[in-house]
Amino acid sequence: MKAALDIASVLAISAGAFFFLAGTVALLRFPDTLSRLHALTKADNLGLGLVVVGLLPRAGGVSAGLKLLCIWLLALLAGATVSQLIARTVQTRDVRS
Amino acid sequence: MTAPTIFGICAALLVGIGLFGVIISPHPLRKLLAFNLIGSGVFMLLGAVARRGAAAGMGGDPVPQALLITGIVVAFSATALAVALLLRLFNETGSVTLAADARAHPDAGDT
Amino acid sequence: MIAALNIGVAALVLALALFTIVARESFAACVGFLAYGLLLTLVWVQLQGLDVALIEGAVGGGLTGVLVIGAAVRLRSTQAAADAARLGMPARMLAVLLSGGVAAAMAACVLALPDPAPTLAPQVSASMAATGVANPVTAVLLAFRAMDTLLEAIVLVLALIGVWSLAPDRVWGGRPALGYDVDPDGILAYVARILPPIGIVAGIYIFWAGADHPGGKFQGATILAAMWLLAMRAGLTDAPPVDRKWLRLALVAGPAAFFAIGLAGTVTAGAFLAYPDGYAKVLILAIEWALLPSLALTLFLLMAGAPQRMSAP
Amino acid sequence: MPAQDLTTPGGLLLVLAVLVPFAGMLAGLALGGRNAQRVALATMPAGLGIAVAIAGALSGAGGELVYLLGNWAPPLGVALRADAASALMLVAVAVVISGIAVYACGDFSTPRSAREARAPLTFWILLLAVWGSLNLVLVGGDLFTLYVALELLTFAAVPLVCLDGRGETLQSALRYLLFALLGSMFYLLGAVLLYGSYGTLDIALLAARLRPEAVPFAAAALMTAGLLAKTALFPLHIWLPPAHAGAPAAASAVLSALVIKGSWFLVVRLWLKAMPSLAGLASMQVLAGLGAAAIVLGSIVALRQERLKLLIAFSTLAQIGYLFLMFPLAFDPASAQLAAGNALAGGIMQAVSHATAKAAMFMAAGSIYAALGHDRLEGLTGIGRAMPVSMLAFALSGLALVGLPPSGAYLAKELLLEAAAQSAQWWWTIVIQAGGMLTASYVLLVLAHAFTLGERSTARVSRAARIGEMAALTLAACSLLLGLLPWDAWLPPARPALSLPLSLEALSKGLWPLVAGALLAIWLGRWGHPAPFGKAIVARLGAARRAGLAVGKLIERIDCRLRQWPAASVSLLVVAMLLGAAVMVAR
Repeated sequence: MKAALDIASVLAISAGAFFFLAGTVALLRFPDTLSRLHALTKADNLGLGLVVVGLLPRAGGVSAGLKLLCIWLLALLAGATVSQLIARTVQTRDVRS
Repeated sequence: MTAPTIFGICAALLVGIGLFGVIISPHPLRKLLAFNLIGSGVFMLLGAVARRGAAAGMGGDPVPQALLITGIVVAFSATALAVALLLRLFNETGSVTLAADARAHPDAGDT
Repeated sequence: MIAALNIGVAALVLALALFTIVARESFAACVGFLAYGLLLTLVWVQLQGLDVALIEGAVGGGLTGVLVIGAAVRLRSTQAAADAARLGMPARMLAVLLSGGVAAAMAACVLALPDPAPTLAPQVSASMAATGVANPVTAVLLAFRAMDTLLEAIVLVLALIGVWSLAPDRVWGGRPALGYDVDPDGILAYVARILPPIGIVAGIYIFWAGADHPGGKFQGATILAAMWLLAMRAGLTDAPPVDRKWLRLALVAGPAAFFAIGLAGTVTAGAFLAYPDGYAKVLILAIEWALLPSLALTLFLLMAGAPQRMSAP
Repeated sequence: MPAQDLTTPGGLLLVLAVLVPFAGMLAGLALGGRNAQRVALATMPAGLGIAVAIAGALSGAGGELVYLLGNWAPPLGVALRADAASALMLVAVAVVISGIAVYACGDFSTPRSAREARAPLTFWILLLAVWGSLNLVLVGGDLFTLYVALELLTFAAVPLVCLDGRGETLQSALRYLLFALLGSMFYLLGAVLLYGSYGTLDIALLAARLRPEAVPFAAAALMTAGLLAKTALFPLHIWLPPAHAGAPAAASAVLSALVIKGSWFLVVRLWLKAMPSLAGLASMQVLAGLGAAAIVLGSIVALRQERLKLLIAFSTLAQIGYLFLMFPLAFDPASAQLAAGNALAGGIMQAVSHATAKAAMFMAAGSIYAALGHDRLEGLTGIGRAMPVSMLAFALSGLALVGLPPSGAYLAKELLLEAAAQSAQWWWTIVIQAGGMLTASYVLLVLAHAFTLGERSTARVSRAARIGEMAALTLAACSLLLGLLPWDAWLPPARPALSLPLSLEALSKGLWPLVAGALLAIWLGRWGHPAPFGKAIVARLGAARRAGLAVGKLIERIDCRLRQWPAASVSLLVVAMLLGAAVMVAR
């Protein structure tokens, strides 16, 4: 049981790390702001989610687990807001120029 | 290598990088950033000192950790004051250069 | 393994620091600095300073980062003049040489620090029972070195007076600048409605946990200030005019309570900032509760800046 | 653990000395409007009383007042400590602050039309903050608490520079802030290294634990360099002249007379109390060498100024140099340590007399500026007759700085000369004497302009300004009469009994710098068009005069160069390394 949980943890965290890596590569390689944003938010949200899922079995308590989930939700909220704001800024700048 | 040594040396390099920035950055805002880098280098050294002092079941010496909290808040206050000064200078003169100073015309007025 | 991880973190920190210095644009440098500040919290965790990690993330990275980014945006037009004033190669080499020398001397000092290291941890641990709190850092901040904390509260108020003194005379008694034009139905306004309740709970939790676990009034106050700042930037609330009576009283209430409890100690416990036996924890908590709103308000106003406009009638 | 680690009777006074100004600052902010001024003025007598009480408690005994905050003994807790030197400085600060407060009532009263105005409100609050932080610097016993005190002092001083909100003063304030912050980081870095080595920040404990090793050497060099940047010792004076000359007169007086003394006093504290055993002759010679350079450069550039306030600011630069001459003279070769003796007494005396005299000078200059609408030296003709009180204040404080008996500077000079003779360092004798001459030269330059008879001056003095003029005169008289006070109770007993300062011999000793100074002023000074005394002499000097001007111009150029940011920040690193090398070499 414990071994299975450990393996699940490792798999989830590794998958999360892979999404982060993919997102970062996209950030560096994609040509313009909007597509970078597109790649980054998806990869990061999913990546962080997987890392949190992987960490949950090791959280050592319900309250710690809930805190981890809260962190994920807050990061999601912040990420969504910021990408909205950036996208809107890009849009208005393009309209103006 | 232990963590305090690694981050102690990292702190020394940060101070060096910050000093370099303070000397060469022409823009006062960049000087302010460089000052903050020096500050975080100094704080990191204090953090390494704290970690070295781990004893009595504590992960680090709590006295330097408390000093760090005070130090970081003081550095923030300094930054806030400097930014306010910078923005007022900009609003007043439209530029933020520190170079043109009240130089007393060494060549004028000799008799 | 852990050493390799630490070296990796240190290398990243150094790389970001270097980027902050050499980046061409001030705005990019400020963004780099913000990331640098967040990365530092990892360093503090590795150095077993969770209280410090919290304050670094909140104040050193967060508030400072926001402050400098805001300044960089407004100072964009000064970039060209600064680019023109770059130093020549010989001067740069000299700067590298000298700052490298200082860094090398400092690194040598790090390696020469005595082993075993001197520490006050055993003394803190022995004296902590008298304070009633379980977080050693809080015990240092509010009992053994309470003077520093009192002075720190004064530093913040003084910095705020300094910032206010930079207002143009005609807007004295007015409000700080709003900052941006915001869409009242936009995403920022939306977030500014749903985030503050969560943030206030989180801030007070971190403050409340500080007596026994990592956390404390500065960390909590920073989160509260950030929530207010968010609401203001989203156009939901406004910063108060600086001449309001309640504002002035709220600013000095925390430090004044600290003064009063400290002075009471001269009578009841025989020394300034001493606590009578058995009452230490209660008084420490009283000081923290008194400081929290004042600190949050001061931090918020420091971020908001000098008065820039007269209040709408 | 040293025996003195107990709160001494009267220790609470030290707490009050720090708390009362800060409490006033908070009250002033809370009450707002006109009340800030009222609170500040009400705080003055209280603070003065506390300072006098501390001096009283320390008279004769030669002991120390100690207060353990919260009853926690160092190294865990924080102690406040004061000795006779701190006590004298506390009283001097209280007197000067009170004098400035009286003067500032003219410039910084809230106008009747407004409930609250920015400049008055912030001035009074900042004045109290400067006072509280200076007192903390003077009595702090812990290196980190002192760091916070230094930052408080900086945060209070910087806004004073730009209270008028003009672009150039804002720029000076920004330079001051950035350079001072750099200095505090050096100081803090040194303190961190000391904690890492010895596990304490308490000055007395450090003195007992310090060993001559590499880390404390580096720490000493870094801390000293940082403090020198905050004191604006040559070549780290990038921020001083524009900041001190551009600020409102009352603020200039605070900055020039008091604020720089805070970090200077900390250098003294550091070397004499925390690490006397680290001091070698070499590092002390470096400190005094920078001081000597400051005297020469500051005085000569002062002679070439066209504006009175800039002249006074450069004079401060020179006088800061004078304050550092005490270090090698305090070195006792027998014990290879710094020892408190005549040199320390002379240094403190010089600081006290400069504080009073310089405050008076800036206040007088401020009155003149207010009456004339400018402070160009050329335009001062006849001001001596139009504003006799202010010019008398300027003259008295100038003569006091020159060292005319019975001034404090005279006493200081005698003590330093005595120390130089005892330690057989004849070269400092020359510098000390030359310093007096150079001071005389720029003071006489101003007096010559002011007392030249010419067209009637247009100066108009309001009634409110008369009180300010009297405040300046009082401080100037204080400085001139300092030598008459009974110093034996505080200054170390190693001092030989001073000759009665009013004897004929003493007077003649005081007069010859004036003569030499007059010659220097004629040779190096830049005389404006309504030629004051002796245009004929100036004309006849011919080639020598041209050479003098060339020397002056060269030194002014060097000064301009050094006050550029890159040069100044590089100088800071060089000074730190130089000090570090000098400390190492001595061991």
